[in-house]
Amino acid sequence: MTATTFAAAIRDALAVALELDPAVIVYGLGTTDPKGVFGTTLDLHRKFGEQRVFDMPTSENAMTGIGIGAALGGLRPVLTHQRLDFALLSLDQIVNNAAKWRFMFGGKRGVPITIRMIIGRGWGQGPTHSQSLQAWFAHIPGLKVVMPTSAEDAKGLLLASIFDDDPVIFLEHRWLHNVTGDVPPGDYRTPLGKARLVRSGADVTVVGMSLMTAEALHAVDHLASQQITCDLIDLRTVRPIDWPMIEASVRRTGRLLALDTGYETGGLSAEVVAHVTTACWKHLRAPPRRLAMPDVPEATSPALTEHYHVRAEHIAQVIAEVAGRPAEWASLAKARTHPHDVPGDWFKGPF
Amino acid sequence: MTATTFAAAIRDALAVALELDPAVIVYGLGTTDPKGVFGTTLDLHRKFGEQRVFDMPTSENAMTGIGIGAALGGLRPVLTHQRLDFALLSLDQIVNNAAKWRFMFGGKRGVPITIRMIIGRGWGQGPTHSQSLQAWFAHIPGLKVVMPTSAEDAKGLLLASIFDDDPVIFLEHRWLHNVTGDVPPGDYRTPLGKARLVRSGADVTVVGMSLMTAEALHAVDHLASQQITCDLIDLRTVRPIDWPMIEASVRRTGRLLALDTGYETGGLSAEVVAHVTTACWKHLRAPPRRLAMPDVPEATSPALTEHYHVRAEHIAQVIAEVAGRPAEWASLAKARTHPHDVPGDWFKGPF
Amino acid sequence: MSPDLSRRLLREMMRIRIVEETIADRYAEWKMRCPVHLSIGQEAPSAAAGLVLRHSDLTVSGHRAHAHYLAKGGDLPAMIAEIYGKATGCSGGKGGSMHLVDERVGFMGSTAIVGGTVPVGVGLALSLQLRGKDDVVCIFIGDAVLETGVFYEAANFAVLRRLPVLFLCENNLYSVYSPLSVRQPLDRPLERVAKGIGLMTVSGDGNDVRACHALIDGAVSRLRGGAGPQFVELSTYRWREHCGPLYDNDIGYRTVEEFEAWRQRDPIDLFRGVLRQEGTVDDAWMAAATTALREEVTAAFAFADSSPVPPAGEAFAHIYSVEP
Amino acid sequence: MSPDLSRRLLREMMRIRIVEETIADRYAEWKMRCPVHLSIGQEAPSAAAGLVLRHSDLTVSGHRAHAHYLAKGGDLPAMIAEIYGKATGCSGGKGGSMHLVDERVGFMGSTAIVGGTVPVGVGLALSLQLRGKDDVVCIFIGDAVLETGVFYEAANFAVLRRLPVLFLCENNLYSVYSPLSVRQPLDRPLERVAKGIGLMTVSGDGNDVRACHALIDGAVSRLRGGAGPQFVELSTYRWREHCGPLYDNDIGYRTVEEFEAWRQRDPIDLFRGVLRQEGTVDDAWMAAATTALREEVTAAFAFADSSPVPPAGEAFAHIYSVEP
Ligand SMILES: Cc1ncc(C[n+]2csc(CCOP(=O)(O)OP(=O)(O)O)c2C)c(N)n1
Ligand SMILES: Cc1ncc(C[n+]2csc(CCOP(=O)(O)OP(=O)(O)O)c2C)c(N)n1
Ligand SMILES: [Mg+2]
Ligand SMILES: [Mg+2]
Repeated sequence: MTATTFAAAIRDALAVALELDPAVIVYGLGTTDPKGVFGTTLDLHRKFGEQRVFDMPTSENAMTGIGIGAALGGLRPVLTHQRLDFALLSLDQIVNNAAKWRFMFGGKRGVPITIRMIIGRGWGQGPTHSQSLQAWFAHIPGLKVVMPTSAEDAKGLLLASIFDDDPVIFLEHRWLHNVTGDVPPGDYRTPLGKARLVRSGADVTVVGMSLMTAEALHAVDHLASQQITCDLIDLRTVRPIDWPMIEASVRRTGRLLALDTGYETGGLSAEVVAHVTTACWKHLRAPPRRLAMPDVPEATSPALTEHYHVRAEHIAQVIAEVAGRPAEWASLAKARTHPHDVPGDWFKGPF
Repeated sequence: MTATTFAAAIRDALAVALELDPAVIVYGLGTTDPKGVFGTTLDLHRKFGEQRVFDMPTSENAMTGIGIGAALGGLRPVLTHQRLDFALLSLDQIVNNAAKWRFMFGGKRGVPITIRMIIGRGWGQGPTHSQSLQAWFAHIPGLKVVMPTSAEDAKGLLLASIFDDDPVIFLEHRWLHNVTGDVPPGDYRTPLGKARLVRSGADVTVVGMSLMTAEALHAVDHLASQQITCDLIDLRTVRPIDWPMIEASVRRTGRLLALDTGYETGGLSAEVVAHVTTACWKHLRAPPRRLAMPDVPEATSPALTEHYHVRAEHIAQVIAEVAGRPAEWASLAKARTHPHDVPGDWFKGPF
Repeated sequence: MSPDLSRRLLREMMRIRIVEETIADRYAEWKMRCPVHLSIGQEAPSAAAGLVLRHSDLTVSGHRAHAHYLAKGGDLPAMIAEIYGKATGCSGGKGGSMHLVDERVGFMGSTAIVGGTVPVGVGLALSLQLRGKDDVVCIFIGDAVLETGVFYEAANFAVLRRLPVLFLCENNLYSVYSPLSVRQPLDRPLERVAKGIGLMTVSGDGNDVRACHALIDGAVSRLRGGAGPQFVELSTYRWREHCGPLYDNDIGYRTVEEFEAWRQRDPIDLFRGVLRQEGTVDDAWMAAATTALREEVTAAFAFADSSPVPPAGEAFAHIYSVEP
Repeated sequence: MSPDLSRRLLREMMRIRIVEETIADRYAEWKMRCPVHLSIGQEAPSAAAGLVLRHSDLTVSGHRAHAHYLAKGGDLPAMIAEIYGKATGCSGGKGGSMHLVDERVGFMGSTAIVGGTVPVGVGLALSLQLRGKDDVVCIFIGDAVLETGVFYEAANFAVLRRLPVLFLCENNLYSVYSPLSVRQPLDRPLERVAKGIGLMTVSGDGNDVRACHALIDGAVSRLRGGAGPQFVELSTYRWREHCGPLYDNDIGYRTVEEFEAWRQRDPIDLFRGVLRQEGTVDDAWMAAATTALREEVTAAFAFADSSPVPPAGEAFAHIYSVEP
């Protein structure tokens, strides 16, 4: 075990995969450049060669199809987009080819491609560099969608994704790249489809993913000291969703808060609320709630993002409402020392 | 009033718009060809000229951006895709430009484009010609999403969409093109965002759109004769959704069934259930249910679509379950005379 | 060209023609309940490509793929069964006419989104290159594919990496009912655009199967020699409607004269004439070949017709590698 | 070229340089909290285009748009305020450096998805053509845009319809830290690809502002004469890091020698030298111009810095024409 950052854990997973299996290739804009996609691919081409680790033209659509073709040819491609937003150009290939190939050819062959997409936020990322559209991918049969929160999961889930025989959309939140954790060395895999119980408690089931789990953790721990205790479930994969864990929790707590880093309307939190309502009707003791991004794009000006994102204090407030108990949450906001538009003091722009 | 088909009503709306406003242009693959997009654009170029009504290259992405630019230049473009599936190539333009332009430039100018997409089904349309991805569009701030059911609404909503100052995704179900109804002549508009109460009843609120409303109507009428009565709400626009009408209905009935022509997981029916659960908690007397496409693509073989789609009999069955009352529904299936993979005897392939 | 190769070319075209005409004839039985895009009239490029390519070479295609599939060695009964939506279909009934596959002969898949398999083919070529194989990938495209952005993106990458890809373009002048004139500037030949993006290009008469063979053979030889991606444009013509079994010269998007001019240049008639004159085939050979092919096709349809439909549960299978 | 035009070209380049350098200098105050892509070193194409185009001509651009915006006549204080995220910004603080707009001078918008405004510009040209105007659209693109499919799709349509579009390509050899060699075949000049798709093309030295002006002026004249869409490729070089205020020649994606060679060919120095020699400008003119520009820029920053931030509610406004 070594304490590493989330970004280093990603790089570690890629290196392990490249080492383990000559079929693995890693590519995407900037993969071999001196920044190495926020450090996540840094210098991998030096070790594994420019044939297997390479940069690409700004051709997101074709390069996705090329990855699909390479996968059909026996490779295990890992494609990275520095922002999810750029991948909108490649949805035809993702949905009409990668997701459906196995089905439409009667199970003859699947497409074991992993597509990393980084979700931006803050520091003026603005409307075209900050979208969190996991709901889109999670709506598509044939895709798996992964959203790790911890450095450990970043590695374990990425290795599981790469060696999974289905196409996986792997969403990394830029604000998590610098979180640290103990990450097991070597070929460490975390199964897809299993959520993680981050905290256990009695009053409310809180379901989150990615950065929302990280924010929720502050809220849940803060409320625990006020005798409101929660099950905090980190989804890890948003397709498939680990319903058994969520249902078991709600059957105990009778209360649900579903979080999402994406837009509220038609988002994943709607799926969680809808599923749980139908499946756990008898056990619900209060209306389930969701807390997600407002239904507007992220603006660029820091003045306009200050009251835009969901943070620990908002989560604490809604948990208390769901629990039907008074609580203090304002101090959570005050405890933050760095400006609201950066993930921490380590971040100094420009992107 | 004249009894016309849905397809003719669309053509009528386009002709009225072209007549009313020289800024309107109508284009898309096949717009000027002898089939005229299932008759919906037939011969419009002869009357309004090939400058305003035109065919295009197979360049869905650019042609969407070109429509956006034309809209910024003062035109009101109507772009048609013969299948929604082809529009997946243009999502970058739809989401990153059309939907966000007004927001990201501080309200300076919106993009009054209307994008018609036809949803295919049956007769071996198969996995790449049958997708019903309204949930994707409805998830995006800045877009409006329209799904008419009747010929009258097809005209009224299309005219409202064309003259709306925001980008509108207008989804036509291929199986509705031949339904007929009385359609008012001239400049007839139906406001966006207002649902339609198709039937009123006491036991269950049934929310549908497009072909699902048409199927539900059979189910609702069938059950009415068995003393189970429903509010049947036709959403008409799935973004924005007419929550006041739905909430008022559920407050009366206490029971909800949300239908969807799209995949269940992460679909619109999840949004309807989630919203209603939170908003009408006190009034709900039974767990809300959804009935949507299964989470798999549509296969090509008719043998594989026979038990795939949601039809009147399935809806009737679930309504009865939600109402907690016994009912007969099997006769609904038996009453159908044409094969399951065509909308009616008028349809003989090939597409 | 050897007599043997000549006869195989003719036979392959005849085979495609008979298969497609049988589909057309029997479509009105309404047992083939899916869109079909026939290649009648434009059999030469497929036949030629099929005889140039090896089984270990890979191929992808689009909506109009029957001829490509057959020429590459695809399983005829499995294709007909697929169009019939049967369990014995090459895609298990899931894909239909527009989604064919036969990996055993390198036919890696055809799909229905125009341009959609172009990058897939390039990716297959990347996998061949990385694995050090000297096989090539043939990507069948129509004239409309040169309007899709993905073609340029994929071709650029193929050129950049000198991938073993042949873009084989059947220019039949139409996309559905849209003539080239509403889609591409008429004074800009397709070949010139392909050359612009950096492909080595040739073009020729797509109804002259020997010319097709020579052009494709040259391109594939250059590919195996490492010359980088190739583009071959072959001019040809679809006889029937874009989608479906009928003729549609009456509806007005093209003239009867144009159609008749092309039908005069039937690739099969033309080549049969040449081979007769050369003495490579005679009436007896023709009769025997026709009979054998008809028998094969009849058997394939009988197989398809009598095959079982897939069990209903198959509709929900094959979404993931491990069903949840 | 008239002395007046020469001086205006020089002045426009100096103005862009001073604005961009001031942004760079003041970025470390952390008040401009958004990505910025500076055009220092590549001012000539913008300055030239700005003086060829009329206010009623339309322009769109991408992520590196400050110079385009300024040259087209965009409002300097509003641009700086936008980068500061202020209510007085040209996009009300919503867009930041990557999303600029000033419709009064025909700057219709710049956005941050590479290639994203290319079809938008073509669509604007379609609207001009349909309305019978003789204005033109200038679409600023970088070298990477020739890798995007949407460029080819949009250019094909522009050629098909003979739309009044100028594709103005600043080839600065890099996309972020990626040299052309990993993105495009080096033996295939950008201009050749553009010609392949059917554009009329010229190319030249993007650090020689007079050459830029002549090439752009020629292309725009041809456009107004109805010759159909034009492509102008200008070779130039970005001095600072791809995104942000610093130099980054130390990190290894390009050599210091390459950078120095280009800096020797500073477009402003070069042209100032020429004009001095011609006697078109002298020290006094230079000093006066520099002072005036610095004052203008200082005022713009003061305006931006002292402007109010947008009210919090603005974050949720402008989604629809009528707020729900
Ligand atoms: C992206 C996309 N747009 C539109 C269509 C509808 N469509 C089906 S076949 C076809 C014609 C393609 O023409 P071409 O490539 O020349 O092939 P041909 O049919 O002539 O063989 C079109 C436009 C589609 N399948 N995919
Ligand atoms: C579709 C898309 N892919 C990737 C990016 C990331 N990106 C931002 S700027 C840029 C470089 C573009 O290079 P070029 O067009 O040459 O312009 P330059 O930065 O050199 O001015 C890239 C790849 C993006 N913004 N959009
Ligand atoms: Mg064609
Ligand atoms: Mg560049």
